[in-house]
Amino acid sequence: MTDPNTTLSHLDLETPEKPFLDANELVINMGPQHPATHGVLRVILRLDGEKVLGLECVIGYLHRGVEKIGEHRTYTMFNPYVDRMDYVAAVSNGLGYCETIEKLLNVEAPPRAQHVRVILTELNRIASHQLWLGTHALDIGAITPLFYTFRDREEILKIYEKYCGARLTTHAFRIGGLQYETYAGFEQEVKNFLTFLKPKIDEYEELLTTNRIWVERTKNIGKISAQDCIALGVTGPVLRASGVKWDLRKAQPYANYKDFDFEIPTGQNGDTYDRYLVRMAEMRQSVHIIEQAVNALPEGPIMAKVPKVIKPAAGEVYHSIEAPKGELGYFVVSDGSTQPYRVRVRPPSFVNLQALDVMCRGQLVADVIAVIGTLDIVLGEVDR
Amino acid sequence: MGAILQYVQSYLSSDKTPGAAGNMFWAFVYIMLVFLGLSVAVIAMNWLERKILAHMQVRLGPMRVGPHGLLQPIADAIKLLLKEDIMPAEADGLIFWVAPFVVVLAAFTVFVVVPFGPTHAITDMNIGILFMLGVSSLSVLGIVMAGWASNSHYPLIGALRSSAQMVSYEVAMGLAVVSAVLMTSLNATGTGTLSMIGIVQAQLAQGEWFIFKFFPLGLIAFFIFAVAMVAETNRAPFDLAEAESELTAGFHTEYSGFRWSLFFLAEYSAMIAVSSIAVTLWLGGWLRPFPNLLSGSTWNEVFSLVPGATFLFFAAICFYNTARMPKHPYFRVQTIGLAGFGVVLGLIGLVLFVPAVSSRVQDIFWFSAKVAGFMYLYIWYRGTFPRYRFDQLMRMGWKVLLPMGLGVLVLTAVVALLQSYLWHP
Amino acid sequence: MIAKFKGCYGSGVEPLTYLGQNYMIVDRSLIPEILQILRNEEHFDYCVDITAVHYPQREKQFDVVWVLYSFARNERIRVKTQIVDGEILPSSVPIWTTTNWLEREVYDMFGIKFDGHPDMKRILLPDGWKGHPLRKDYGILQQDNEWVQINLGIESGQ
Amino acid sequence: MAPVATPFFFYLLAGIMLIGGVMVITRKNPVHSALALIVTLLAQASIYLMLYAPFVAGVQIILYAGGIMVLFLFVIMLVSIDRSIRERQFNSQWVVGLIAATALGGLFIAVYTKGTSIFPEHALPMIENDNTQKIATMLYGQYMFAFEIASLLLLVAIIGAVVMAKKRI
Repeated sequence: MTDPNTTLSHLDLETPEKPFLDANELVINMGPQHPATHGVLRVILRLDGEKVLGLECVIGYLHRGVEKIGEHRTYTMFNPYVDRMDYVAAVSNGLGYCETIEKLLNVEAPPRAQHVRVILTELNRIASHQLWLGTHALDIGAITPLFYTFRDREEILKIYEKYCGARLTTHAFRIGGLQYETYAGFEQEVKNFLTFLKPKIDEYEELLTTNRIWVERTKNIGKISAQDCIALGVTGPVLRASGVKWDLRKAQPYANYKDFDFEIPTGQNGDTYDRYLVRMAEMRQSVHIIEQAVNALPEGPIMAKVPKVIKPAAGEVYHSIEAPKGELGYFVVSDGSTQPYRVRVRPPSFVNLQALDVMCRGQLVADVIAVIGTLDIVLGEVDR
Repeated sequence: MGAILQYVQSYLSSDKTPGAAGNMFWAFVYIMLVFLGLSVAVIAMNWLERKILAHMQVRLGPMRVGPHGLLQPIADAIKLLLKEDIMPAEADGLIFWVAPFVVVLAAFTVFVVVPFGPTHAITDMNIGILFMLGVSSLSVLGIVMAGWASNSHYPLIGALRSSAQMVSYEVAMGLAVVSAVLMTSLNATGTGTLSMIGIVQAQLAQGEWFIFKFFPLGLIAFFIFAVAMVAETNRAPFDLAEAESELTAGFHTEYSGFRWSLFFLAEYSAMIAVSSIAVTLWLGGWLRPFPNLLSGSTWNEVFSLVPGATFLFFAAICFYNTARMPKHPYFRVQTIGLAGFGVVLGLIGLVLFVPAVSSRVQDIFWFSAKVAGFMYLYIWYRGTFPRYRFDQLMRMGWKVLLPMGLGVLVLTAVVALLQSYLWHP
Repeated sequence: MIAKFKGCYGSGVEPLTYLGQNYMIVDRSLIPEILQILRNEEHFDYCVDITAVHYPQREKQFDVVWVLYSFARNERIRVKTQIVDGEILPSSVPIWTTTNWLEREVYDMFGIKFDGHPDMKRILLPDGWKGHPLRKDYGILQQDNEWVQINLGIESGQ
Repeated sequence: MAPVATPFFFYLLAGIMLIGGVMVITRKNPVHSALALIVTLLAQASIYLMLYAPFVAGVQIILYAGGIMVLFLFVIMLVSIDRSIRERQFNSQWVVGLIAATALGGLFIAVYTKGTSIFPEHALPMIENDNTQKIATMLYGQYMFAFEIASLLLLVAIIGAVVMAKKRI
């Protein structure tokens, strides 16, 4: 894929280009309280006029020590905590954690549970992308899409609420399968939602895709090449928009994604506009996946045979899933007791955020906002 | 006593503006009327913007204060006046204090020459349009002062952006204006005018709004002005100076309470001011639609009914919504309030049907209606467009609008010359 | 690949598999070389994660783990090494740029320093913080009370 | 149109101009100086209005107060203010300044005492209404050549500025 002998010297992160006049260099502190940093991200910008010479992210304002908490809770007790990391894609976090522990226990969830998991996770991907779209457009100055996407996201949250009683931090899955059987009319409601959503996605695209200002604001902004993406460990839609056709759902299928037919949308330029298009296409693909899953929802048990007290054998496992933001990995070390010896979360937002500096060099201040938006970071996950 | 009464009455039958007639009393009355009308318009704009924007964005907007949030602007005003007035410790006190007043002064002074009707202007200046452009450009000073005096990065960048933007778009705007002014010289004497009233009268005399003149030249000039005026007032999609997601609030980040509300007031009255320029120059000012196509006393009668009918229509909307109000004791006050508002609107409408009133208010109505159309456009832009980036904005101003303006100006001059030589030798 | 490593380095590299996941335990002294080879010759061009595990009872207290992925082979591998407390590892920023923040996080949480890292400082915790919270001897309620008192002006963060 | 309280407004505006002018040279903060200059220019524009020269007044406001001064402020604001405050504002050229000021004052007094006979007793009656048109006829008729020369000069200046700025980029 990449030439292994290429050194990445052009990604020299520490020496910014020399400013035109030293006296003109302006240091601006953006955040942690700023309307466009999506939470408590603090960015220190070094500017020459409005041109960005370099920037440094200061993170950790939302650090809660999730990994430390994990070491002091049992496997089951830690499950709700992972929802609090990427709180806009809580279901994906839960899926990743449950699958990792299942792997450690060497069990597999029954097919019906897998299907429901896929449905809920893909719904969550749509919800996450909708939230991203609304806030990203808001950052670029289009205030209306925000309300459209929130209106439609509400329907997803309603399905969650009916299924498990919670809307945001759902704790929808259990280690070994599901706790709850789907409610009566679940399938019909999901189908109704899909027919409701399809024209809505067209509506978002109508608002933005060919809007001249939108195109001018996003085309060739925050460009990043596939090579840089890989060197920086950037995953998810950002990587795909740079032209790398890589999605863990296809590359290393988990749950039962291999049963479904879907495409991996990719871009070519790796700019903000391509990332927008990729995410829009991903929403359509998710709709497609859910359609297949809900039409082929098998009957059967929803819970695998998992002991009441979970005590995996000593050993360690790394498992990752394709969260809406990129590769979400869990590295769990067991010492044979009821509590994990070490839980490591590999957060996609944290690693993707590292690319901000590369993507913003030489752009204008307004583009920094656009790029922060297009990276789709959630500070709860960056800081954990 | 009698002399004073005569002084007051002497103006009533005059066909001049109070300024031109040199009548201090009526000039003062007009100033008060314009000031009050403008304040009411800004308050109404506040409510309308929130409601219209809300409905564009599938939400309801203010609903709690008064029926359908009708009293929301008043609640806002009270809130702003009662808010603590904060001045940053490191700010430059005097300039920080003066800046909002400069902006408001510039925005309001402009209305001295706005012609709401052939006699309904405070005064008619020989250089009316020049005066408007000049004074409205002074508000840049206030913005720059506010940004600098706050002694903070975001306001400074916001101020630099907005002043650069206003200075550059003024050029394109000026060219568009000049091409409209050129059209006023197409008469027997060959002399044009810069007077606002004169420009509208020229359109009346030529029997054509300047937007349709030398089609499509007038239209292009109007388009240039329409774009430049949005940029000039720092509104979406050119609202970089107060780009919320980038610069928190731009030049007025550090302002609060009353001073902040002055900026707000100035922004909206500047919007109304530039819209009035556009209406005056291209859309026939106070002239009713189709004055020469649908002429004759019958049509005059029909059009004189429109102001009253409009208000009755609004009253009908109010009554319809009163009927739709939930029948619950909790909503009783709101229902009564809405009905009362409808009654007030209806009464205004009925008063406007009185011929003596309607003949005097006609001009003002048509002028305001046209300006209101522009106000709606402003809200519509805000609801649909993302924000331009600064360099793109500048590129558009200098590389698109300026050459276009120059071209239109030259072409207008050429066509006008040809016309006067070929068809009227 | 495994055979090749075994042939080159003998007992320094111990390839293992657990639950179908490959990993290898590499001697500390071979780490820079092995990582370089994995990147350049074996096409593991994507460093997924770096983390550490603390075993206070052992003499070599820390396991440091590199999770690597190869796009070309669609394969994941973990490289593991054991180091004693205070030992400095070579930074892999020249190999994978992404490890910049990951190594900073390992330093922040465990106090393991990386030599040659361009900006070795804390990332999630404040710069002046004392202690490394993911070590086993750091209590879950423990805080740098001094830092809290000085910087936040409150007695305790609890 | 009958002028109202003309002497009062004249002295008011003249006073503002003088105070503004003094502030321009005495303020240590360059931004304050620039703002004082703007006040002076605006008062000057008002005096033009009183002289029935509305066009000149309008142009004064648009060009000087609006355009040039904003650019001026721009430059000043980007300069570090602290440094310029610390610098001594009245440098050692006061001797030259004094001589120039004395000479200029002498000239004014000489003109005022000897030249009163040249000026008319009262301001010439002018009609306000066609002032702008008159300026246009003058500029494009009698002084066409001078006007065109001036505009050509400005064009040269603009191109020169662009070329010089372009080199640095």
